[in-house]
Amino acid sequence: MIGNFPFVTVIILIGLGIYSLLFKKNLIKIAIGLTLIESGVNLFLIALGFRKEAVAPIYTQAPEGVKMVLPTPQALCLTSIVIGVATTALVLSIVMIIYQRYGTINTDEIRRLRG
Amino acid sequence: MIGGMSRIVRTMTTLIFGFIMVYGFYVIAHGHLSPGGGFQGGAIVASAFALLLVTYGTSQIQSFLSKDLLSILESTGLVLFITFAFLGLGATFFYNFVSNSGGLFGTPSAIGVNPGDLNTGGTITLMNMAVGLEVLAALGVIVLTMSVASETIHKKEKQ
Amino acid sequence: MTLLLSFFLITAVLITVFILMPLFRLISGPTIPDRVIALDTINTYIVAAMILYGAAFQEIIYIDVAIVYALLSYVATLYIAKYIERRAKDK
Amino acid sequence: MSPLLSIAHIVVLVIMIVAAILAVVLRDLLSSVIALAAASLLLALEYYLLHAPDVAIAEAGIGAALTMAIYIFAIRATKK
Amino acid sequence: MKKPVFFIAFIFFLAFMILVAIGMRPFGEPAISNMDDYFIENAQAETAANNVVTTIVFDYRGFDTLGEGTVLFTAVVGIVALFREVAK
Amino acid sequence: MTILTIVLFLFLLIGIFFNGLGSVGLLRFPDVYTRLHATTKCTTFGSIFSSLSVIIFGFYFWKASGDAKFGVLALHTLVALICLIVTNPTGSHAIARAAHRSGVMPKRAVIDELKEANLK
Amino acid sequence: MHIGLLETGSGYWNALIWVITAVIIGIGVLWLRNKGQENYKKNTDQTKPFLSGNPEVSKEDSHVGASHIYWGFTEALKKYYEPLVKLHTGNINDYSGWIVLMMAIIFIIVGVS
Amino acid sequence: MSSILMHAPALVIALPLLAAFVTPILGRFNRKTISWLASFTLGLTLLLTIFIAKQVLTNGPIVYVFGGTEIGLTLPFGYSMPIRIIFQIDAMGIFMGLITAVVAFLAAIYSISYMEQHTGLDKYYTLLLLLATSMFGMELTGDIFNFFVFFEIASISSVALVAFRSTISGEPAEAGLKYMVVSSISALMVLFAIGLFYGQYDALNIATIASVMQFTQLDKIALILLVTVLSMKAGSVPMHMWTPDAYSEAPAAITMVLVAASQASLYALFRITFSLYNVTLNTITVGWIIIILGVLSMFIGVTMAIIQSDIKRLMAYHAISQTGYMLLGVGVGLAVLTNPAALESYGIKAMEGGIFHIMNHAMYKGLLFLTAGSLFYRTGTRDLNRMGGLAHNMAYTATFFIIGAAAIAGIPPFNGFASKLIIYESVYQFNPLLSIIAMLVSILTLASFVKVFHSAFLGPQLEHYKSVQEVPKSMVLAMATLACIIVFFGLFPELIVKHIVHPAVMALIDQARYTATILGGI
Amino acid sequence: MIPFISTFVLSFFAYLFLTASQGEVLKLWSHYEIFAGIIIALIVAIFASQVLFQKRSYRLLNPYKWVLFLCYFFGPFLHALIKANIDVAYRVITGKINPGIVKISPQLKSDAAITMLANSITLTPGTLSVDIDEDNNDLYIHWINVTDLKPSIEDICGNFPEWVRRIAE
Repeated sequence: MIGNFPFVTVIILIGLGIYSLLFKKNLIKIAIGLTLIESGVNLFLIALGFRKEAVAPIYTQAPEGVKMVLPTPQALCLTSIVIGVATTALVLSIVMIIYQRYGTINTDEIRRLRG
Repeated sequence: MIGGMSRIVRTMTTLIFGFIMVYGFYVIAHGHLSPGGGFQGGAIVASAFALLLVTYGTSQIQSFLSKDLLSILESTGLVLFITFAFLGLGATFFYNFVSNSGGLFGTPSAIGVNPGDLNTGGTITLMNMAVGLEVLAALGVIVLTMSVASETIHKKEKQ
Repeated sequence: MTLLLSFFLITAVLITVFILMPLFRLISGPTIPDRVIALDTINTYIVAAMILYGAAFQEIIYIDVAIVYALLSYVATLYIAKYIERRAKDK
Repeated sequence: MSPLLSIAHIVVLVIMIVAAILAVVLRDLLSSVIALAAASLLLALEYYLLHAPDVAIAEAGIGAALTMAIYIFAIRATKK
Repeated sequence: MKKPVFFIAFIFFLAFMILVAIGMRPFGEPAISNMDDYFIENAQAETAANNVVTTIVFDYRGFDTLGEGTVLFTAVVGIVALFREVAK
Repeated sequence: MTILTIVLFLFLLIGIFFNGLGSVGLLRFPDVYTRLHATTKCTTFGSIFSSLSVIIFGFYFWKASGDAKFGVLALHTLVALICLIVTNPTGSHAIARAAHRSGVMPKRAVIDELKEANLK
Repeated sequence: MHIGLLETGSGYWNALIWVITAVIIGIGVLWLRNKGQENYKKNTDQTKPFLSGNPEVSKEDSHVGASHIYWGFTEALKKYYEPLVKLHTGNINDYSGWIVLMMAIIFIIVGVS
Repeated sequence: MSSILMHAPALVIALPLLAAFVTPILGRFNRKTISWLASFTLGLTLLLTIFIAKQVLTNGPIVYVFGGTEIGLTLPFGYSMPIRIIFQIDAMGIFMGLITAVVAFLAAIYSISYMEQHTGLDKYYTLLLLLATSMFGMELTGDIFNFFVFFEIASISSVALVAFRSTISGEPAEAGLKYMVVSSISALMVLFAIGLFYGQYDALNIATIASVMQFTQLDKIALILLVTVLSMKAGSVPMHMWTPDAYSEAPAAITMVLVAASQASLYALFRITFSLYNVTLNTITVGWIIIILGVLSMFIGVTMAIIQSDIKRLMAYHAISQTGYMLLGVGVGLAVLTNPAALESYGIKAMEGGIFHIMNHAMYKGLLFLTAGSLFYRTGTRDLNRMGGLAHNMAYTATFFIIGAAAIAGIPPFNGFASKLIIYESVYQFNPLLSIIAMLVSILTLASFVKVFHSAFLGPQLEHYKSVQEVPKSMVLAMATLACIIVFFGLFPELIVKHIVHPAVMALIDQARYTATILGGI
Repeated sequence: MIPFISTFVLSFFAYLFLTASQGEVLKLWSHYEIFAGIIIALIVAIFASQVLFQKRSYRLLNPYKWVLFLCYFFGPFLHALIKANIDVAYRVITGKINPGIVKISPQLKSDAAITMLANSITLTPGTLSVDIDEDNNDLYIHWINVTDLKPSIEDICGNFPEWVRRIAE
């Protein structure tokens, strides 16, 4: 019934993020685009690890005799989430600095470095 | 975020702040048993700091939390973490030398579904704590620094 | 017991479907406070749904996630509220 | 996987997509950040439904509170 | 002038990403799971911890976690360095 | 067993009803404050009942089977519920205050004393 | 002589021999130079440059600035340079746009083949 | 072999990391010691790298398992795949590691004087150490997710370093933002590709994935994503626009390390195409894509460089142009990979040229950036229009500049000539046109450096630069070391090619050996 | 010292509440759990004691008041909550509203009391606390069905202030 819908969602999220990066002129929108791509990729990893009729790979008080979902993508995703927040924080800090120096966060006006 | 919020919010924050911290440390300590671990617990405690920041404002927060302390804690956490990794050098870097050794954290865990004991997991438990310390301090420093900077830039802009 | 678990599951799925209604408010919301309310409502639903899913899956440890949610959504709400308040003050 | 759970998956994913679209298209930055937070919340619920509670806690703690906070700091600093 | 070009490129990009969603194995049915089955079966005996995810994060792939902590540390150092004059 | 089933069923029904009602109110009411009325009260109330059913379920089976995991289920649900009850009204208050200060006035209001009051 | 002998696919290259040759040629050049006239008188007009009778430009003025070097080259290739410089907009959207564009192009190439 | 040195692969990562973690604490008490600590740690790392290189080049690849019960154990009993993170160091990896170690060490030495006046020095050195560590990680690792983590550390730390001078003006922050956005996209695409591999083969180890690679549709997409983003990070046209921004705004010592960092991405590109896919991919198509990217980079890079007036921006465009040579050389090798006769007659030579050029480029471009930094240190400007006559005051810098410029332009006794000659001759057999373009680019390179030399060093002594002096000793030391390396490589290229470059090329080409190192047997 | 110890004890109990499952101590906790609880409570006490007791008021530490609070919660409060929801249900379905913002002066002094009252008001029929006057603790309340332009306290929140005063003052 559900088919590959989670993977389609992943693609839509990544596409939205890329769209935001390509066509939005506000730097904070660009940061939002990065966050969306990152969410999409994380969801992709977790969706890869899902197994039907299975529970989380934690033995503490789990139901007996059930399969478990694949644990590796969850570990990877944890790493990726923390990396994502670090990236977002750094991007937004630089945006703040740029606003302080340039007085704008429009990408069309932030191009002193060109040519 | 210079000023604070209303009195109701402030009172509620004082009540809930301690509980969030307890919960964060609970998540850190039970990382090897229940969902969670160093990162998640650290993030929760850092959220508690963020809560304090938003209700009391940057000026008052200085009396509760200092950025210097947090940045020292951050380095300490990472140094501890890498030290646990170094201690495994008898075999290899990152070797879990404590687990199944019978020491404080070396009790073997029961196989299969079980309620779990706190004193299992070997270096996993220790590393959870180290990483938790690092993450809570790191995210706390991020939030504090960015709030102060945001306020400063905003004020300069208004002048 | 399986009957009870299926009750929990049905309730949880229904509450999940209810999230569609705040979503409309999130889309249309004329003012920002409306959107914040929608976010808050989504939060409450998610916490309720998480508790019920946890019970339905027979996984006790899943409830921890709901607690984290209930606690931390408050922080997000406060940040938005404070920002709205201060933005009005600056004008 | 029971059909009920499939419905839950689909609903959560669809809402998440709509919230993400809102985050991109809304003009007001604060609204778009709110939509982003909603998308993040639903993402965590989806992790939960995919039996990844570890990741759900991390996403809740980081996505709901801290990302929100730093976005608001940035918006506040860069407001015209 | 460049915008339409990029838009067409973006459409193409989406098109081939959609191929991923179509070409991926069915959702919820991993074809091969050797590595993860090893983790699920042996994690408790080898490291004495109940949470397999934590076991992977801190033991089997502990080095990644060191890198992850380092990323956070790097970001913090970077942010503090960026705001070193502003925040005073 | 049957009584338990009926009680839980009723509780869940109440939970669903009020949770749904909150959303309907959110859609139907005309302004921010009335919407807050609907969402805060109804969703909190609905969540209390749906969680209460889980708590009763947990305690009952703890008693019946002696398995500690049901007790843990009940206790943790209780904690989540308390958090929800404590934070929801405060959050609503914060939103309402922010909305009023940002100039969103109640629609069709017969009286607005806050507008005249000069608070810091 | 194996030291310094580099095989380059279809030939050989030896830097040492090159250096030795260069040194020998240099010595030869020096020798030639030393054979020249040495009876210039210092501080007279004999040592001054002769610019078709025009007065000598002062040293500060004779320095050509960086943007004037290869002026003719850039002027001649103006048609090449103008669009090229225009492409370097310095806009972040374009930066990411180029990446996506290249992904699309490479996808088409790899997909077709 | 003493026991602690058996852990050298781990120590290469762990020691600089430990130093980086300690630096913020130490920086509170004593501001002077941190620069020495960083230099010392990086020097130690250099020694360790040389030790590992000796091991690898004499005894074959080293495998280090993190967290295993013993170092060499790779496969758990009854399973045919490695489950832990593995460092797999072969000749190619350690070749890049040597470059990184030398460059990072010299950057630390150079920074001692160069950064003295700046605030936030402890952060600077922490970030430098982290950047060096992450490059080592990218080059030595045998695990693809581990590669992603180090890739991300490299991005974040280099962004923070590029934006380090943003307290003075806004441009560094702008450059940092652009760099950050593109590197975040690339990192996320790498992660997506990792997901694609993981979803199909349930493995994260490069050798394991390579041994089961089937080149399905998804692998093709992963290949596209990886090739695009990694060549972008290496700075190839037309995705090169971040390069001049970031290189020109970073502090000079950091620019040198950034060059090495983008070469680490280049290495990853080669590793992906050769070790991961190898002959399963359509080598001719992908080879030609890389060749075309290389030719475009060479040509557009150098033509854009000629018209620049900012000295570091000019050099940054040259960095793009020189990256083109490497892509060209290795791309030719990839294009003829399935044709043993051609591979034997000129393919391997072309790759040797390309890979030897990586090392040469790191050295002479590092030297050139350091001289540019010295000029900036004394004159306070990067604008060539305002410079002039500096050879009168800065004789050492001028000499080193001549050496670097001659090397980059391919003037005979220096190292650039040796690698370029190999590329010309072997590529000529593949396609004469490419070789001719490469020679033309070399001529244009010489032309643009004549311009720099003329406008910065020649001419009369300008009035406002009368009091300019030679740069401090540590900066001279760093530059002199690089100049000596360049001259040595130029005089004895065959030593390097035979003992370091050729094994590296063979390690790249021979995929079976790479997988056999992990999985045992062939 | 009192703040530290009381925060420690409170955190310790919170931790015990979270970790109760099975073990040696009272069949609910294991020894290690208790040990970890003590350490965690110490850490939390260091951080949170200044926050929790910054006003130096220790009235709420009285167990009698807690019992009173539970009585209040399950007595009048729950009753009002149910009434409130039926009221809201009625208004949602019919759409009959007559809103306005009114002011009441409950004359409460302590922070805890006013907080409790405000939250109770928010969850009880037809009322929502919008703002608070920081000087004299006057509450501004959004009333969904205004029947009286100058309402007394009983109109808004019944006998809640009495209860709250008994519990928290």
